[in-house]
Amino acid sequence: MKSIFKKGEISPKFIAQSIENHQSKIQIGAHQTFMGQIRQDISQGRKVVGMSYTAQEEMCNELAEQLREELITKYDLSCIHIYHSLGYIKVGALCFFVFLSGRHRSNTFHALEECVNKVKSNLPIFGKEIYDDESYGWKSNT
Amino acid sequence: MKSIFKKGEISPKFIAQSIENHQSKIQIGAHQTFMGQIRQDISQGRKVVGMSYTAQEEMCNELAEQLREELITKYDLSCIHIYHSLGYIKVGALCFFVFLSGRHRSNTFHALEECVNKVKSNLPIFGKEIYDDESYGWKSNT
Amino acid sequence: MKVEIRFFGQLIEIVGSNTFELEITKLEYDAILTQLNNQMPSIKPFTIQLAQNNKIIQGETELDLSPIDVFPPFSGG
Amino acid sequence: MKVEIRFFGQLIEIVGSNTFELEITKLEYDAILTQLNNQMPSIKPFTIQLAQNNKIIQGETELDLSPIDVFPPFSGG
Repeated sequence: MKSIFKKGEISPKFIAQSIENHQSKIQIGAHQTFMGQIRQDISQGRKVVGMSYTAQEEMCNELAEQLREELITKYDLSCIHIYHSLGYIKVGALCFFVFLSGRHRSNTFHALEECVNKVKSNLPIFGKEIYDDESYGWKSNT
Repeated sequence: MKSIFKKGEISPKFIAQSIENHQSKIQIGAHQTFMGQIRQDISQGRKVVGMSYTAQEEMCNELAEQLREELITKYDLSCIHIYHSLGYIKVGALCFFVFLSGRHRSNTFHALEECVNKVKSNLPIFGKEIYDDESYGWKSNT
Repeated sequence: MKVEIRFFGQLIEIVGSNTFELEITKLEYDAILTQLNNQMPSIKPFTIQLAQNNKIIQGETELDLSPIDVFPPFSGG
Repeated sequence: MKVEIRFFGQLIEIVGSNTFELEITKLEYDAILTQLNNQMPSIKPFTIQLAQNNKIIQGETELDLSPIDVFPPFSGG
């Protein structure tokens, strides 16, 4: 099974490579991406300097596989790729990357929103905010 | 005024550079992109091998500037970038790139759809399909 | 008076030229459109839009003597 | 019988361990949840979800003796 996880940040170079890999797929007319970037939030006077992610990886990979299949059928897409970081990711770096492609653009907008939201709500991934005073706090999507 | 036009295809490298330029903007939490790729359609038995674009460039740049301002305010975004190719673009290459960023993801989905649709319907850009027998045909978004 | 007409996209091929000097009697959208169709019957089959000073013009738009752009349907993106 | 419990995210810190052997009398979701809360009162404040064999389990799910995962709220993305 394909793993959605990458150790550390997702680089712009990796994203460029993903796009390039699809340029031989001549039936594709529209790509969309979502990228999550670590934001410098302020929590009780402390600045976020990074996030640290852990996950139940096997379960995430199974759920991501099901989600890809479900959305490709529902929205008549060519393909969907999902990537998420594990470990420490500093502010400004990318931790989440969804890339989907189809013949036409019309279906891809709703597909992207549904995919991003379902990854966030259904996959057992756990993010810890690291602050500038070396303390930390746990995040929750709910 | 900023020009949205690029001579020839929009390379994955250019897209990576655009993403990288936003990694110092620490208030951003979500990016989205739309990329239009030249599809190998079949028209009356002829294969599309590429597209050739022309435009009323000055008017497009003014309209794109207005659209950016309108959507940044409406959807509370950090920034929007719009790029479109001019000249010949071969099948599989990218001709259209919209890149928008905001603090949170929720607003970015509708903003992306609205931006892509308005560029297609409101900007005087003209695409000619080039076929494998060297003939060509004009496209229409309506 | 004369106004410069600029063609775009497929219209350049249909008309065989990028620009054209149109003789008009009134500086009004409807008058220009009618005169254009009369002098360039080959563009009649097209759903065209006109623009002046980088803005789409319609029946009520106040015009000046700047060039008029004639657009076939858009097909960017 | 005994079932292996695996903690994730913040729960590892709260409990002070990744795993734990839970003694249960019935192989049922409700029984496991009750027993877990009794033996690990520190996790009570959390809205937890349980999973087995990579699937979220609920009241009706049929269980086996594979490890049970205990998740705090998710925060990926």
